[in-house]
Amino acid sequence: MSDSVVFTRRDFLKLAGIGVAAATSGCAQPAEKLIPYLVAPQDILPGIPYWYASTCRECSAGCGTLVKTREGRAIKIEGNPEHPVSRGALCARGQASLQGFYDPDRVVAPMLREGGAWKKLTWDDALKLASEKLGAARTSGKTIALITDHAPGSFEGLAQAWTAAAGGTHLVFEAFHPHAQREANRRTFGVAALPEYDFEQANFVVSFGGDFLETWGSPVAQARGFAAMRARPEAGFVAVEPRLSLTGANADEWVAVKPGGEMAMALGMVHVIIADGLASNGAGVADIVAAYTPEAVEAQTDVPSVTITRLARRFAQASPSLAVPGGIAGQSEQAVATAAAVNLLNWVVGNVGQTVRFDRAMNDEAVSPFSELQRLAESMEQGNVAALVVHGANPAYAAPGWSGFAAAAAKVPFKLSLSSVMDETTELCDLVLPSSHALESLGDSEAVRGIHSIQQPSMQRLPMFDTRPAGDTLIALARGAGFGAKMPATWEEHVIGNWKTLHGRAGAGRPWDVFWNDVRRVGGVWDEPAATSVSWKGAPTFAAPELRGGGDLALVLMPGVHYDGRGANKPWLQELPDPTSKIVWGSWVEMHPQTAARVGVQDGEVVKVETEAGSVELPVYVYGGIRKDTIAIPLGQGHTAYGRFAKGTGVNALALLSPAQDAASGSVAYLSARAKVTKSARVSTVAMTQRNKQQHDREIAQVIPVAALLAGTAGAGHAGGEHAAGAGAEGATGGHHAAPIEQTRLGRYTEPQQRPPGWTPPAHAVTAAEPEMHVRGPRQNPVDQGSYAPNLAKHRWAMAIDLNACTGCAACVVACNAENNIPYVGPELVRRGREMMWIRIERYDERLDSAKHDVRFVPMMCQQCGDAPCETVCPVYATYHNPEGLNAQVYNRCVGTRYCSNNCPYKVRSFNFFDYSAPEKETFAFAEPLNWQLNPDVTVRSKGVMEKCTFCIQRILEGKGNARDENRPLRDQEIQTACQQGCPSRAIVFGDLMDDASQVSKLSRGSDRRYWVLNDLNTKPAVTYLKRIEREIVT
Amino acid sequence: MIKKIDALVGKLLEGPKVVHRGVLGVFYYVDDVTTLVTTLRGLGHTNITVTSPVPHHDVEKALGQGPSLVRWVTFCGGFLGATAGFSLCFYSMYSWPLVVGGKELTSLPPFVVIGYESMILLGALSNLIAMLALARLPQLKAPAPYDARFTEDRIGVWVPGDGPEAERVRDLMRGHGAEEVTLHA
Amino acid sequence: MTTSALDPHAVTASDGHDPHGVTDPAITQKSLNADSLRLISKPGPWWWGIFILDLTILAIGMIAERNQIALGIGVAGHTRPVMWASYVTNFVFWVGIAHCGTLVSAVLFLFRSHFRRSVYRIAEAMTVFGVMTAGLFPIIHLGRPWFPYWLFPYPNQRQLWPNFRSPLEWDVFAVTTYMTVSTVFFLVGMIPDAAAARDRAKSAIAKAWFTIFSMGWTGSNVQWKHYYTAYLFFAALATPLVFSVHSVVSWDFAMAQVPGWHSTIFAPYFVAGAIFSGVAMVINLIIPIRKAFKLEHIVTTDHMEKLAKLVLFTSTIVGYSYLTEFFMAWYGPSKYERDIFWWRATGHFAWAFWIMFTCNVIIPLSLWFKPVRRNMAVLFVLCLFVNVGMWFERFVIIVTSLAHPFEPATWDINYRMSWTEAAVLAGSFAWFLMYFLIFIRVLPAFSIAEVKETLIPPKRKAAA
Amino acid sequence: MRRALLAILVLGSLALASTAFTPPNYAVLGQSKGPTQPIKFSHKLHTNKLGMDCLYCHYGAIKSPIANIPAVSVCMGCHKLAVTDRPEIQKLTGYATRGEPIPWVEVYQLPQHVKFNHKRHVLAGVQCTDCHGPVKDMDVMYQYPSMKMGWCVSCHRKNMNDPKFPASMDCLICHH
Repeated sequence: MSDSVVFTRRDFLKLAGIGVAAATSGCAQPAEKLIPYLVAPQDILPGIPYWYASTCRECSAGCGTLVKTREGRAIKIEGNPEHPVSRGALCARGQASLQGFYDPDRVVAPMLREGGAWKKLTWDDALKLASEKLGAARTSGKTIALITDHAPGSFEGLAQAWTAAAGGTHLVFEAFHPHAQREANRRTFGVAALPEYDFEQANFVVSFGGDFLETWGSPVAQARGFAAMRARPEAGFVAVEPRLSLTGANADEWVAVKPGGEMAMALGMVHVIIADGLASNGAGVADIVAAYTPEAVEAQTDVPSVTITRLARRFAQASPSLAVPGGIAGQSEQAVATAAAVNLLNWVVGNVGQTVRFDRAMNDEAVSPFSELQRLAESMEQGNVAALVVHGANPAYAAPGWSGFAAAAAKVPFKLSLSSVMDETTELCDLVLPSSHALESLGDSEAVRGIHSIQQPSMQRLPMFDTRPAGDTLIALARGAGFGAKMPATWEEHVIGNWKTLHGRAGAGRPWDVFWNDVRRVGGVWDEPAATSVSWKGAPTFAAPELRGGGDLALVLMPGVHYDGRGANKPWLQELPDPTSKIVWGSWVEMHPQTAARVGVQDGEVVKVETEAGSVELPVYVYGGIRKDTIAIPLGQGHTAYGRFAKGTGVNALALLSPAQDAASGSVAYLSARAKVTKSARVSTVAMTQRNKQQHDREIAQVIPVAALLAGTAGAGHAGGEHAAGAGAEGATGGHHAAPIEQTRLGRYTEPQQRPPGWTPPAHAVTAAEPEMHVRGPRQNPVDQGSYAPNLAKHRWAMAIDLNACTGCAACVVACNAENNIPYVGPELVRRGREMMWIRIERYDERLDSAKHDVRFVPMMCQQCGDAPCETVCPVYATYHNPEGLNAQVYNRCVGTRYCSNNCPYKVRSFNFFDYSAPEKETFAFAEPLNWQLNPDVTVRSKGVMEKCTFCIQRILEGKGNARDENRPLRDQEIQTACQQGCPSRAIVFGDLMDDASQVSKLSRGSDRRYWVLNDLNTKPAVTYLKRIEREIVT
Repeated sequence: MIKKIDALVGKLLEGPKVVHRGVLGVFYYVDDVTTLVTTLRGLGHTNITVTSPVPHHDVEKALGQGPSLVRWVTFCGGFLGATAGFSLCFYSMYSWPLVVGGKELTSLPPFVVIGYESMILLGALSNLIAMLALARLPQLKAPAPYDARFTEDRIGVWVPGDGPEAERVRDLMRGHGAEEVTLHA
Repeated sequence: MTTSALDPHAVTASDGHDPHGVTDPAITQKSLNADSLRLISKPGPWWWGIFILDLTILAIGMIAERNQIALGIGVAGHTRPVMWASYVTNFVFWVGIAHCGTLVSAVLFLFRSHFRRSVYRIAEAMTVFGVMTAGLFPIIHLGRPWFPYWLFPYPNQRQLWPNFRSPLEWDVFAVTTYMTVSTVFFLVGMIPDAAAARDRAKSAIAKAWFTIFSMGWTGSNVQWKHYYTAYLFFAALATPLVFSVHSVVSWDFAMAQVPGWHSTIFAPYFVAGAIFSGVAMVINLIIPIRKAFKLEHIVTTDHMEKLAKLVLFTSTIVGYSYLTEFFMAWYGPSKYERDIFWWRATGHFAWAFWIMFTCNVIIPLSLWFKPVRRNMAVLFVLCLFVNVGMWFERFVIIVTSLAHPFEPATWDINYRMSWTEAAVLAGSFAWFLMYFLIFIRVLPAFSIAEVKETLIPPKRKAAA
Repeated sequence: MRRALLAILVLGSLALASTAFTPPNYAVLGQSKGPTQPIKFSHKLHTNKLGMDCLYCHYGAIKSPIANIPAVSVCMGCHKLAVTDRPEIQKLTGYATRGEPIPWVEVYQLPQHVKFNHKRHVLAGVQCTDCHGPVKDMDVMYQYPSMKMGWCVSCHRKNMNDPKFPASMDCLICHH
């Protein structure tokens, strides 16, 4: 194995010394001691992981995190189980923020632009220069503008104070902030806030384009609530959107509404509810929706009137229900009206106050609508801005080109960036004073009102980047420029001052020291929510949005894992397959098969997409889950700067937007253009991890109809999978009857193999359609330990994955990447089928027709088979079965015959085709300082060896060791694999099958929904899947 | 240069002179040799060496050769090989038991392949060794006078001995159609 | 020695003459020596030209391989489902080629098919060089080719042993045994002929060279006795070996549960395929040699026709196996199996499948016609097709089966051969041919002693 | 006969040679040399003469997988007062005042693919000297065991059936 990648010895000594040295000699920079989660500071030792409570800064949701450090390096970010937003889980973007911290393309030191090139400066010189310029700007009679990202908490307070003192303006730029909903809430309920949506309580959810499992709102909390709701068999979910998103793929029914028709659809539902007398709050709103009869709505939206009626009735009956307003993809020029229509729908059935609650509203007052950025751009254009300071935000990329921001910025005499990366906006600037990353500096966050969350520096500042916290830089600038009189002395003092204020309010009698330690240990303080009740104030004018341009296809721009572009320089996210297309490292355009046929392109071929504003060329992904009159392009790619991974990868679809915005809220209308598509001559370079999305009756992903589940046909006496028994197989299964359901169901149930009466399966018939009894008799208890002595092991590790809870979000994939040192390989190698990820989310598009879609997700990792085909064939025992039931892989013994991968039915083994761990090689995947993230408990694999999921053996060993130290048996759920830990919807359960009381035992043995993938191969997998519950939305 | 090396190699191949005592007859016809050998054996000569380009059964019969010992060695080698192959498998299982694919630790069917191949390998090697040892190969110096024609189309018969006995043999050979008879004394 | 069932000379006419052997009365024992040893002479410009071209190709292959070792096996075209491709194809191909030699020398020896005598040395040389080429590929295809010795059972400080249940471990045993036994067999068979060459050597260096190979052979009755017994046992050991080795190679696939591999027909199917390709290769090698060195009277057209019949025979076995596989896929219960065979004939790699089918089944059907069998030019081209077809057979079995596994999510990530693989494949042919070119110039490429046996032994009675 | 004798001689000397080339599992005291350290710290002096416990400085060995190298502050705990006049101690004071970690040279190096856990071994009753050898007699620290896999395995094998702390023979224990 390669040793060079991990650390040089000197680095190790430096880091190993940190914990102790920092505590004793005082030479380390932060005067604050590091307070690990649940550990007293004097115990800091190399070799032991310490956890620091912090807050995620990747979107506005403000999830509480725990940062795992080893030898002074942050090596993993997980959700903080005590934090009310994340409750222990974290999404893919949050987990990948670590790579933002260890981004090799961060700015190394203050930089000054001289001519066309950047020149390094010392901090003193740079601060002096910037102060002079700001001082001059302040006295010039013109304004100073400060643009920051949304950092609710102390930083926003400091920024406001700074601009007030400087006499400038402070603009908080968040490209994807849902201003329209905020504005709609103000108009309809009189509260300018974004409420908390309680999915868990809802019995029926209709989402009007809201991608609440991906980017919209607070995805982790919403996914958790959604999974809890979906655990109830009767709770339904309908997605109303022109293009089937990941969120929509999880719905029971997809209503392929015409782009922009969500508003009409919502109003049509209100109409039906009132007309049917099902409204609980119907007073005074009937006339608003009078025109929206189901028939009229059908004409506007292409949604059959019966569907509207059916959904409306169900929505009213299934109280409390929940209607979710739209995300970025549906944000049209009538965004406020659309959101207001959804509000009305929630209001009339009485959901407001129940599933829509304003007591835990988002703390987003400071966020400026896009119109303000435009105003600033105008002001800059007119020469009224003497200096521009940017921190965290990247408007030059994330704002549509028509805002004119970039061009206007050229007219500002002095532009200063406090960004830590060379993004598009920073490239426009004259001077960069790089800020420290959230993981290396103190801060706090109150993303949700009343949830005060601390952001601790979990490690020392990275030595290769000479950075300072943005707060300190702002204070130093203010002092230097002569307006710092009212500023706090240091950033730290400012933050602690704020917390002292909070201590007065929420200290609960604890002395300050105790309170402060508690805060840092737990991650913050959470106020009790104050009950807020709202009432209907009135509706805006409802008008259908228009699309511009001469094309024949509506253009949908959808946000993805790169969010507003900030994720694009993180290889984990670049190489994370898109949940829909499974494309990595690039952009694509989704197109209905018929549209593609009309344009004359096939999957993967390149097209030119043209609008009034511009054109882009990108490969086609032929996707049945989109309307024929619509195309969709993901956002967040196509950077012209930012770093080696982002630059030049994909296209920036914002270039396709012509000036259009929602006048009521001042938001960008992302859904506003029509496009024309023509075939391009360019050769495609699309890299996709899963090309075939059909199961071909292989029953990889299975569903169970809710009726079958409720009828309890899956009797306790029978092993799982018996629904599959064809009607004719009854004789052999001992009079087991499941036939009535099978005739009408999808997948395994709708297409039973037709067998003549009296047919009994031959003994050698081993297709998945046969009940497992025929394969090997009643399933043996997987506790058996193979050929090892019966008492050799005390555990039998296993996993249960609930496909009913799994949303396909891929947070587990990033968690696994981080935990297990999995390298990225880049687009060229993905194209050649060499991706290294240990988990893949398989997506099967069983059916993509509107209303009857059936998309199934299966997280596929090593199944740790009891009778593993891979083991037998290894000539050197590099893979074998350990007594605890793990399918072991010994990397240093592997010679690389790759036979195991050939023989693995699940194809979950990845092979190191190149040297990803040798710094001198082109394929090196851990460019300094990305290698700082490597988990020292996991071997970094070298060229030519096979690797795969080990159920996080390092965590198992650690857990067993801890139990042994405390001289007690292992507790269930004490050991969690990385994927389980990160899963927002808690779909993955890991545990010990020899512990009968463990969750995994109960699920793998007792669940009516259990099945094993490719069970007919008799591999005896340790991973039990639970079938997704398949529901039908009926009134 | 090459010539010098050639000469040197030639000298090396030549080796020291060995003195043989006996009679060498060169024959063309096989039946001549057969009758000669029969006659010689009748006269009590048992140490007859017949050198020929191809083996001749008639001559072999006349010489009264029994079956070769090689087969026993080969059998022992093969038996040993099979035993060794199986033992290796069992020993490795015993020394560090590792379960693969849910199979029994001592899974016989796969070990058959190992035992079988080992049997053939050791059988073939012992066969080779036995053949070389019994045929006294490799040898640098022939135990009897040798003529290059013996690999072409002539048959040589060598009868060791000296004195009058040798002369009698020489005459006998001449009488049996020898093309050429040399007396080495 | 009494005539027994083991007597290799049992099938001879009453006059001791082998009716299937060389019948040309102009051939004498003396002329045979001269004709056979004519090959061992100073090579001419043709030989040098071919040899240098060969070395150039070999050098390209070695550079490609060096590059692969330095950068990683990723320079070959493998993908996640298709973890084995051209290298394992080459391995099986060369092992197959290697099988023919032992078949001709051992199996036909036991069957008293004495037409083998004129061609068996070439076939055996092909075996040895073929297995030397084949033996490279398991190492070339490793992810870490610097650790191949871990597959060998030797006592080490780590106290680790290889996994004797792995078909790859069986390969180690089978292929090394095969390499050893076939090499020994080859060298032992050469002893009397090397002695003949030694006795005709013009220089002392040449004499020393042949002395090494002849081991001081004189041809005494004692030597012949042990030699022939040992030879018989070599043949008796090599015959089951040759079947076991290719069976073991086939089990590399058949023991896996990959659809398209997991089949009981594989062992006989592979053995037949190996003989098929091996005999075709022998024909391809002998036709130019007998032409270039004017040996048509020793390796007669009759001999060639018999080889051609062997090609036809094995072609029908192979064709039958193809059809059986499809039949079983259709008839059997496994939908995976059905899918893969349908995909094999119609999917992404259908072109490879149809090349295979045409070359191995359809084209050899023309061998039913005697004129085709006896026309050397036609036979040569036909055997080239067979070799191409047999390479593609292994390619089809390996690559198509892997490209269409159980897990549909991994489908359509298809293998594409890279330049490195092409260079290594070409290099393997050059490697094989290099040994062969040298061999025919330095060692007796045609058996002298055994062919001599087929001549009527000179008897005074007959002469009179 | 002569040939047989010769063969026996050759084989015998080969066998002898092979034992000569097989590395022993343990170094021989006095024959091994440790690396030159930035400060001439003597384990012999501290453990033998002063009778200090290993865990006093390497307190991580019982709490953590890594037996820590003591921080400068730990050294300075005594050497603020003790023998401050020696040149080697002054070197130490220099590091302490500059706030620099001492660049000790690693003596025991494990490859990256082996994960050794000190805590588990110490808690199972394995003595420091069992692996690190007679540290009490080492002026300069050197690598005592061969640190090859066979060395680890033979001890694990011996303690496989220990009633209280059975040593695992599972590959995954060290290789993951």
